Amino acid sequence: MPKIKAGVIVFPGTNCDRDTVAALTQTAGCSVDAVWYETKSLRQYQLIVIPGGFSYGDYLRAGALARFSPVMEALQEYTDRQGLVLGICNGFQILLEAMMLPGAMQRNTSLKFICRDVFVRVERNDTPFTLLYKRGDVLKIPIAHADGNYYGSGQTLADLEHSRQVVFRYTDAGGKTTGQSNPNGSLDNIAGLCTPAGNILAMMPHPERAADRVLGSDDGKKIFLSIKKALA
Amino acid sequence: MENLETILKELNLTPEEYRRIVDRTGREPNLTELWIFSAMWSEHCSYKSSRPYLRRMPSSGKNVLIGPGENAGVVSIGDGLALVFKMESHNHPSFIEPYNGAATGVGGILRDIFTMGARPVAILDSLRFGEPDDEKMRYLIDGVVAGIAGYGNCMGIPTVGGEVYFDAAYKDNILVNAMAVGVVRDDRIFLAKASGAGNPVFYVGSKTGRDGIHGATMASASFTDETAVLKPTVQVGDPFMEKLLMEACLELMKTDHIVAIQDMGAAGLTSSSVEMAAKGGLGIEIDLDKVPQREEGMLPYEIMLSESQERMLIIAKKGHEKAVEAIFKKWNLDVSEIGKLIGTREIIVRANGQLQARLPLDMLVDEAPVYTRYARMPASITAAATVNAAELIPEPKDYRETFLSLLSSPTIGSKRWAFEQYDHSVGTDTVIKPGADAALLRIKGTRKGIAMTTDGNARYTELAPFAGSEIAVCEAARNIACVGARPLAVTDCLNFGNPENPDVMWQFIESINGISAACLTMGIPVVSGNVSFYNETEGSSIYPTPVIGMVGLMDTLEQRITPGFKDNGDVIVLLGETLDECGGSEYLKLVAGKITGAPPRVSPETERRLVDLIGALNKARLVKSASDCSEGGLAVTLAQCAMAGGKGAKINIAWRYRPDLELFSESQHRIVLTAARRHLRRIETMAHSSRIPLTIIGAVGGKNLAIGKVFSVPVETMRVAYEKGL
Amino acid sequence: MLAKIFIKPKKGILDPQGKAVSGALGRLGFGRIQEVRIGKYIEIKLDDQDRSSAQAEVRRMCETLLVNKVIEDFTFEITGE
Amino acid sequence: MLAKIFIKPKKGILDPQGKAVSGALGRLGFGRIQEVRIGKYIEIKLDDQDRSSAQAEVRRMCETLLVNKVIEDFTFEITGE
Ligand SMILES: Nc1ncnc2c1ncn2[C@@H]1O[C@H](COP(=O)(O)OP(=O)(O)O)[C@@H](O)[C@H]1O
Ligand SMILES: [Mg+2]
Repeated sequence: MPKIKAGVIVFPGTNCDRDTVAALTQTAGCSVDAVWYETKSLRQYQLIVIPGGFSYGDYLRAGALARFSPVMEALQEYTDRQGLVLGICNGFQILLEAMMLPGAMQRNTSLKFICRDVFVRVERNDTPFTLLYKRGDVLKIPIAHADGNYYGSGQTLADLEHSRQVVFRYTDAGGKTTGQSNPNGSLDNIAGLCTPAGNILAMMPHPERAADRVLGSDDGKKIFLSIKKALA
Repeated sequence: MENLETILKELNLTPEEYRRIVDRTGREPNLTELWIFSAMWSEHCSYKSSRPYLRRMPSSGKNVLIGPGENAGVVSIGDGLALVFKMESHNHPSFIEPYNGAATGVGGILRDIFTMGARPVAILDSLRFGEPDDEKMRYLIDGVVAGIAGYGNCMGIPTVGGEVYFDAAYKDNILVNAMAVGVVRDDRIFLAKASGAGNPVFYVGSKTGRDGIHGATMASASFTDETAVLKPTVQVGDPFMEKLLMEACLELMKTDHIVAIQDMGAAGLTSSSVEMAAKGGLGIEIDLDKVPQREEGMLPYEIMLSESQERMLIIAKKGHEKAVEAIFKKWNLDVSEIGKLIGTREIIVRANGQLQARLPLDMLVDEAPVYTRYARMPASITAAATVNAAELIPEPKDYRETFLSLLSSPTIGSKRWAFEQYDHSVGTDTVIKPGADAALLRIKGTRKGIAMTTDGNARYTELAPFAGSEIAVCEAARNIACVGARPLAVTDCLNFGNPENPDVMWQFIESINGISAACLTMGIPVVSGNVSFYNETEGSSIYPTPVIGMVGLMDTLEQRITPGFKDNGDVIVLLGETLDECGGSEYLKLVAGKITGAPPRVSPETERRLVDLIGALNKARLVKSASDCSEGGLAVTLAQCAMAGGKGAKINIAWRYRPDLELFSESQHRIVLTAARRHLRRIETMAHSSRIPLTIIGAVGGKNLAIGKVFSVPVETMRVAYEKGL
Repeated sequence: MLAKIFIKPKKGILDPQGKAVSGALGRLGFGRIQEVRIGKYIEIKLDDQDRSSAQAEVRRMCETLLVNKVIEDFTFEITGE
Repeated sequence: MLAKIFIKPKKGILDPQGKAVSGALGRLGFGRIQEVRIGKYIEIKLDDQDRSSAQAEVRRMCETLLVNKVIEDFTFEITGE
């Protein structure tokens, strides 16, 4: 099977690019390029990942400044052709600012940066990113963010529900969505969203940090393996 | 010059120092020159009170590639790789503006690491606050922790460890020490030593503003009410800028375009240019008009002394200018050729087409004053040593309550409230996260692990600076050993009061002697460090607070040990001996509100045997969990192991002392380990031949930590107390 | 000229920071507070130009970059100095 | 009554956020920008009271909690509504 050609976008201030490249290479055997934010075409890739970090220092609002980079036009063109995009953490924030997904991120209700393992429940396994999971699987994956408190208007939330766009929800270890298990105040415990067509997945937890047992969990590994299977 | 006296006072130069300048140069210096002297001869840059003593610390060893004197120390870890690490203080700035003071402290220590060509892989923070019970202290605590998080998280470098102590001694002078560790290929290490007269000097990074103009002099002065006047100079950190600067520098250092590089830290452009040229036996000429400036109308001395953050000075090779510029432009950074190296050992500064300063470098560096300060043992030392701590402690009526309050005391309680604000998993290398005895990182591409910790219980150093400092080294080594690594090398940050005070000077010398003695005995070199004097307010000093940062190595990650209890039925063993030692303990403070008595006895030789023993047991795969005893003693360690493993234990101790004194004693050189029962005999034999006392104290199992008939507490109840937060 | 831009959380949206500050003010003994909302204040120094073109320009800045209309509202004014 | 508080970075103090936004606006083609400074905008709804006592109260709030006077300056106004 030929290697998947993946691109990991590097904005000024992105800082999970190397971690993401390593995880893609090691888990799914991808051939990965770090793609500079000034790149104008993404046609050669089967998968684009917008990794975590602090693009442009998170200044003004997380993701707000990255949105206007040249690569974002290329990304639009790439997704118009149904290319696969995975946005992680800052990647999620950028996709929201770029209005490729609805809603916005607010500051965590604790007003603090939070780095810890959380549990998320898989709500859908019919996306290219989750097909190796079972619905209802509970994954232990770390989060690390200050602005992960998802907000969408009542209408937006209803639409998301209607088009089954919620892919991950924060839960407790047993898979129950409780207030306590919601680390940041996200509405409806939303931790990950996809587009109605399912080709873009954005998530706050960091699967690349949960792709190797030695780091405490490899529950995120199947995201990369699912992509591999979907593209096979 | 008018008002010479006032100016000298403002610049923190003594009349004698001024006379020396005039005698040696044969003329009166102008104001710019005087500022340069003030910076270079400040305690912070010249180490004028400490230099002779620092040399006493052992700094060589077979793994040491670069010892003290460079931006950071470097030790080899094999596979063609080396660790670069150092610790530094940012105490005064953090008291004035906690968020930015702490943030720029992290920024500064990270620059020290990547300046040498290493990619930083970890940050640790060692903090001392006053008691967390008033608004002002809360504000400082919140700001400092958020500042460390703000900078490190944005840089994408995990903050994996550290410590936090609370004591009224730091009420008006908090301590913020940050340590950073980087990894570098051992044939790609960059130094701050200039070479090649005629080579161009580049300035890169942020523009220069009037930030922290008094920085180096401020770090060398005590707090008084006048400190308020210095306020407008606070530095604001820009971690985004530093991230770009780091990536650009690391990219540059893969090429062959430069000969030397140095970050602009304390005393900014002055110390970086002077030090680089002096190290190379050359001189330097700079034109301030070419320095990128953020504000208009800056005076030459302001540009020379500015401590704006996120700036580097680079000596490039002649002919490679375009290539250097191209890399920084790619990263959108200011880059400007501001001068060149010259063959004569002097610094020449021009601005507005005019000569502003011309001074011999030897004078600024090698001939900086050195003071042998008067030292005298404070009377309080002997007084405290004669106090019998046990007599101050009534036996608890309710052991369980006493134990739970100890577990929830701010100094012992979980530091989750801090370390969860730090991104400790970025980098995907953090194998043992904050919460264990030491942090452990993997090094991708190898099977190796590197362990790191910071330690320094200053109550002990306050009561007995020599022994207290030995304890700090021993505890650090023990923490490294408890995760399965062997100690490799030390960095330190020596936080003390005013060295012109003989009591403080005595504490300082004793402390250095203690560190030296322990490091010598244990064969652990000190490869970098930092001195922070003048930590006093209105004449009252902090505790003498030497902080030890230690790194360790393990050959394969499979050797890692964690503190949590593993399997029901495993036997719990105490290595080391418990004496009735509650002097300077957390327990004494809790029940009697006093910091007195003699600190626990310490023997680096015993520690060495203990550390070796753990290493040997681990190599023989006999250890299931390990954790050392420190603040709060055996009871607290057992609680931590139980909580970490989610398992209780049944403990039976044949009491030698009153149970509370034995449970909460802070005797040194002790480790609680668990093992499968069938390995007990081998463990006993090995401990015996290492001459380490061993006691079987119980077994893993149940939902409670049950200590004989003394108390029994559910693990979940302990967790609630321990995780209470501030 | 100088543009002063005032951004605040949209009505009806929970403002975690405002809520925290309101609580803190209460604890400090400030008793008469009904609500606190925290947003951004941005000053932009512009080259001098015709006021109505400046106005249009600043509005565009807000709508494209400075404000996230999902959660924020804004107003601005332009002063001579 | 409503207090509107405007907080901005002190003159001479680095404003990394303002700098980054100014760069971004430039890249977006907004050409006439000299400088951007970013601070906070706070609205506080207060119980009705005598204006001068409200004024004193809001100033105290700024000085004790809302403003970090080491690096920030502030102004405020109080309106009826
Ligand atoms: N300021 C801090 N930053 C990060 N981690 C911290 C901090 N303070 C404490 N920790 C972590 O909490 C754990 C317990 O710390 P401490 O009680 O000082 O350990 P020990 O007594 O074993 O030295 C350690 O893993 C330590 O690294
Ligand atoms: Mg320990």
